[in-house]
Amino acid sequence: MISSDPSKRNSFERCISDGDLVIVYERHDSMKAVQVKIGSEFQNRYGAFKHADWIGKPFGSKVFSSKGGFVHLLFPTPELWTLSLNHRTQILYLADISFVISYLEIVPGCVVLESGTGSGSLTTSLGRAVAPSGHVYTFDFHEQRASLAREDFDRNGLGSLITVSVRDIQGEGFPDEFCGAVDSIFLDLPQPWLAVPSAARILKQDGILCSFSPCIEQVQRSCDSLRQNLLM
Amino acid sequence: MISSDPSKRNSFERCISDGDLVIVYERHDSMKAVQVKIGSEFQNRYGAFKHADWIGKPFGSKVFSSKGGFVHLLFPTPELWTLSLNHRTQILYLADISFVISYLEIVPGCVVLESGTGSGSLTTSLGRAVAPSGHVYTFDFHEQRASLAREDFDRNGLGSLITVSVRDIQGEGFPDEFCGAVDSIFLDLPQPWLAVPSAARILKQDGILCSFSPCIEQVQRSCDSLRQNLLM
Amino acid sequence: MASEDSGDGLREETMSANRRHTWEGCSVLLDINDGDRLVFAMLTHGATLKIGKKKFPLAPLIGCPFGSLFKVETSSNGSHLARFFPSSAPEAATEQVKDHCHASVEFKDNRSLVDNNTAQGLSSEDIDSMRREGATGEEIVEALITNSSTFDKKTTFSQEKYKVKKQKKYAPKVLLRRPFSRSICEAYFKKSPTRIGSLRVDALSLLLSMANVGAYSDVLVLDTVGGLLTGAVAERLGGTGYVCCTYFGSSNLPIDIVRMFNFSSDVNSRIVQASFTDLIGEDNDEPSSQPDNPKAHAANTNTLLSADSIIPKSLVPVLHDESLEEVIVSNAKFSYSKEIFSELNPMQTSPHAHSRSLNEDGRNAQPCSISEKLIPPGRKASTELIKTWKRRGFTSLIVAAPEMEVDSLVQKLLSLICYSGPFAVYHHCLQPLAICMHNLQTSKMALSLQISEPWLREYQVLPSRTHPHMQTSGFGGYILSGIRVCGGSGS
Amino acid sequence: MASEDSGDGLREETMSANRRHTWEGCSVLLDINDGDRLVFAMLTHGATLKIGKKKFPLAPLIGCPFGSLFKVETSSNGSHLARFFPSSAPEAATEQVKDHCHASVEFKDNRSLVDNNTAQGLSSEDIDSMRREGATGEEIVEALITNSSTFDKKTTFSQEKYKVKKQKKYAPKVLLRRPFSRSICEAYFKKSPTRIGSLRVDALSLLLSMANVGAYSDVLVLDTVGGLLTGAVAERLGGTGYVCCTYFGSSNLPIDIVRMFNFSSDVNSRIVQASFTDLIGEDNDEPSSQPDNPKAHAANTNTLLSADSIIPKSLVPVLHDESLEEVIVSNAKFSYSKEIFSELNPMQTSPHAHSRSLNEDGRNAQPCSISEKLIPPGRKASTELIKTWKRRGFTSLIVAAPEMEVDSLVQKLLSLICYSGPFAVYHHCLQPLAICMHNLQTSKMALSLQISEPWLREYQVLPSRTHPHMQTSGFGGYILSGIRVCGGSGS
Repeated sequence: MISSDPSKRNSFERCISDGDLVIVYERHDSMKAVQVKIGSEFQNRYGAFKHADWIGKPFGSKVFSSKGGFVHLLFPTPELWTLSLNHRTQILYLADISFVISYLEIVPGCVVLESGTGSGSLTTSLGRAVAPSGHVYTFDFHEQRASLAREDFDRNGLGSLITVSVRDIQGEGFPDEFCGAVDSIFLDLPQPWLAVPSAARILKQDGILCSFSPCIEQVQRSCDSLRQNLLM
Repeated sequence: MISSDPSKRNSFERCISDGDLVIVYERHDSMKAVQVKIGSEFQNRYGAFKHADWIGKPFGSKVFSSKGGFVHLLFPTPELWTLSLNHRTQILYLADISFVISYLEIVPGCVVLESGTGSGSLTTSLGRAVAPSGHVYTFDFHEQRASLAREDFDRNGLGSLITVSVRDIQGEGFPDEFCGAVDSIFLDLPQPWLAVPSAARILKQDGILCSFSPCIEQVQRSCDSLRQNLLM
Repeated sequence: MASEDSGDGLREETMSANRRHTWEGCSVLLDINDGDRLVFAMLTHGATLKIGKKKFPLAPLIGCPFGSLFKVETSSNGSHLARFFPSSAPEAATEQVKDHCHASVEFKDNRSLVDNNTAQGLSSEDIDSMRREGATGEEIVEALITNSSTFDKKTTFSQEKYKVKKQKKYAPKVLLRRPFSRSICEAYFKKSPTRIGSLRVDALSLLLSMANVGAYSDVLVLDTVGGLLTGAVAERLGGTGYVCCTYFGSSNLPIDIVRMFNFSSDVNSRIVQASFTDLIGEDNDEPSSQPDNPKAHAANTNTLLSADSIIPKSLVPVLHDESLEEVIVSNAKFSYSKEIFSELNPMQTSPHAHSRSLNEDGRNAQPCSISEKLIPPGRKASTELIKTWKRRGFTSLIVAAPEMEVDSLVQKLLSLICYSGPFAVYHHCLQPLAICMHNLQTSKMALSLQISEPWLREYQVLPSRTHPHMQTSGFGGYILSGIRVCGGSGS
Repeated sequence: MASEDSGDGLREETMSANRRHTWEGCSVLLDINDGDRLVFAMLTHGATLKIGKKKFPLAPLIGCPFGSLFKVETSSNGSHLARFFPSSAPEAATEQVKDHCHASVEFKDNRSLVDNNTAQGLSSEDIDSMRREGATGEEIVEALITNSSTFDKKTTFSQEKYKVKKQKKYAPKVLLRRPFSRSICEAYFKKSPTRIGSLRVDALSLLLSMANVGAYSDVLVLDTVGGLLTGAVAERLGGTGYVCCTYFGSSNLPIDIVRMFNFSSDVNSRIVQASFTDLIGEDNDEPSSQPDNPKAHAANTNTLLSADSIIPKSLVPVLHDESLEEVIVSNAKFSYSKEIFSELNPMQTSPHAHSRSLNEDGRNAQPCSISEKLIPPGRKASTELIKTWKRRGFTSLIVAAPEMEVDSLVQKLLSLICYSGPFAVYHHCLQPLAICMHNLQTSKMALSLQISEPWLREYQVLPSRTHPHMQTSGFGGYILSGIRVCGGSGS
């Protein structure tokens, strides 16, 4: 998704090649992330599409199935990736994701922590924001979810920017090795206030914490905890 | 403001006469309620206006001062009355007032209780809604405020529809004599939950309670209390 | 049959306009599973309500107080709706509230939950057989919880969610609501917003306040929102004053929704219709000779219905609302038809046609006490009334015609409003209101001009689970309000 | 002077783009009394900040970490700003929170308060004499409370309100904030929204996400929001890729706001300007010969400033913002002028004028280490770069030009974006975006087309005093987003 190699980035000159990740766009509410592999076929209600037919075409091309149905092949972005996910947890909406990135004041080079990982939708956007020299460390206590997310980041090319760990941040806090090295922290936990003391300890001076909660009571309690822990 | 006598109601045939309450409209954000009295003068930055000049003119007329300045003379409504008030307490906005009247499902003939009275702005709208055969009983613990409100209702012609009493509803609850006779109750109190048990006792079957609070914590606590007291 | 009781109730109703119990033939709003489904219904003995795949007679709801709750009860005769009284602590979470200050600290979480579909031990066959054996909905929900291998591992929050979901399916609740401008507006807004021009309850409330609607008002309305505005105004008039629905051209506007309000004859008789031409006309004697005769009209209403029907007729057509009506009237003798539906709007036909049907007065001998008495809403305004309004002016004006060119309309209608009379105009778009406002400003017909954008955000307030509703409509339209004054190019 | 430290910091800055301490000449955002007033300032030794009727030098802020708090301290030399560290429980109410679950139950109320103006025993003369005797702001606030006859009778809530009000007046706080796209956007939105086309921070954030802005992107922007969009994109690029500000006609668009960001030369050099004609032109050699030479440009920047100034020049003009700049630069040798301000936009003059000034390279011998190094943002894109973009296309497009005809513009600009490149267009009105969307749909140039309405509601969250902010703007404009695809009439 993100690369410093100009020949890998999307452009008029860049064509789909073997091994590329493409977003197969069926409709605005229906798309799939697919790894191009000569010899493979993509099947949907519009028919069967040979991957081989895709190679050499620019991203953004309309391609046809044996039955004459069509899809568009798009260059992957965090936004399209999120839309193509099978959601393992409730995900943040694009408006929330973009807002969080702005509020966390993330720029390339930042070190960012996140818990939980969830379906990795926000993580992907965090990865884009810290690239090329920063890093995202994301934690989830759910073993299966963490390993699925890890596989996803390897697939979408963000593996080198994101480290997924299994850890109960509410119970254990963030690892001490991050102390004073973290620019921004994002919490999406049922009891975020439990993670606040640890977050306060490891954030850099003027570092930023954002917490996302569906209910006002969680926000109230988190604010209490932030007032007690985060002010200098 | 409200009258069953057609000759008193506003119409093309109705003219301003001695003793009428008029709203002197200077600008959209500046108006005064004035009792017309032959021999009196109204003074403002636009000059001096003789009340005598107003008599015999229809409501909605533009009248001039000795200096050539002008104002409009309007027929009083609860909305204009509210805009003309010197606010003794924070008042509800028109959007909130109209919403409250709808939610309380008030129709002519209803018996409605209110606490506190505040500056009487909502009370005036409640009076309009219950007229001609209903009644509003409003309570405030603040002696001075209650008597100022009482004077106001006498001035704006709603005195016969509204009874103002001094009573600490949070501490004492509503008077027991209202038991089972009340269609709707409106609370604008710092701790509305203290008044809920009494409100639940005196409301008719399927009667309605609305409580207005600026802060979410007050709403949360009121809801807890309503769930415990108001469900059959 | 509770017809005697109903008869008494109706008389009482005429007084207080605020009845507390349902009666036979009464219009009600049914709220199924806390707002999941909203249904307008008429409480007749033949009427049924479909929940899931089953139909339940509505007869048990007759005579009950508004605000009553009903659930499905199973007896030897099959299942039926029965009233129940919730305990005063309806949520398991209530005790929790007392224990914890804030969101409860919990040591259970869902880290050990693995997604698969083997968690429920009870099959749909098991549930069916429980039902056959007469198990209540609550018992089935309990059994589902007991047989769920993952329930104990869920957080309290998730357990609650699971339970509510199953309760809705296996132990549905029906809340009997009083049809009132507020609940009627909310129900339409939720289910069929286009029928009411997306007029949200807060916007409707603002219109009523801004136009100073109260007892003894003579309110002129232009209502293309199906009668919702007309009904809401009539509700505030309480049998005094008048609401006059005007229209341009030859046919009046439908006001079917007025029938949902359960208005008494006193209130209905205060709802009249008049074309704009009639309202401004010099000395136009076109209106029919005796439009203010309630008897004549009530009879007319019945005339167009099949004479052999045994249920009160004048209320029936109300229910023929394509979008909201979900109640099945199983009485085979009665059949809905487009013709009957059009009868809802007696004035949609020409004044002549109307006069003609008036001549049929008395042909219907149907002796139902309720329908006999009830004057329908929306009769044509009498020449007398129109003359009075020409002389005195209307006290205020409300326009809710989002699909019409408001600018020219408002200036025309405003000439019928007395000086110092307030007005309010609802529209979907800001632009036409801004133009209208500008023109009123330059013509000096009005002052205190203002455009408001109604705004509403609802919250769920539950212990530790308070949040704004996700689906609150952000769109509330716009309202232009002002006060007519003397002088100006319009007077 | 912390200039050595600043010099080091700058080098470090070039790396991390995320500096934590201020330096001399640094741009900062000052938040006075919790958002009551927001001021952009440049930290020079001569700069002062006016609070109330007094001016305070800003020198004490140099070298402090962002996020520091300052208050007025009185010493024998008069009063000055001094850093302070709030206790971790800044609100008296915090203890209360521990005692009570919900809103605190209180037995005090204001029933006995009578409105008059005799409640305060302290006269303004008394306060002035306390000040002369060197009392701190807190001491004055305490004295006011002690001498208030009604304070004890007030509710805790009212006491709190009274105290906050007096603190703001007598013991003001200044928070030193890092200028960042978020804080810059918020400050402008609050104080001078028209300068940034009322682009709210949530809308700006959405634009960046929807256009997939990240390292190595080549983003085409049409920015009539003063450079806020350009700066926000450059911030995300972190010295990689390019943001190309395009314009129609002969003069480029002002991007003054970019100067507020404290960008390093690395980041500034990635912000370039190019006319649309140049971007589509066949083989246009018009661009100046060496626009990519940072040295030349830096020198140019200084050339236009008065040579005898002793403060870093290249940053000064930033502060000449009519609406937000409130800092008084007391250095008499330096004078603001319209000429200097226009220098903020070196590209506003024609390419020829620009080339001419380039020839003056080196004339300025000003030895300030910071300004010497700093490349200004917004140089003209080189022929080389333009050729690359013609060949490869831009990776995405963002348009924030609320006062322009977007429909035709977007289709033109989209032809410069590579296939599968995303785009986002901000506008005040729905209508032009709907037309644009329709035309893109029929031309088949784009898919995944969507119009969004950004929505933001802020809350105050304080113990027992949580509520939505009353003055949240309901207006966030609209965003049209989509993805360019192959084929269609535009390619």
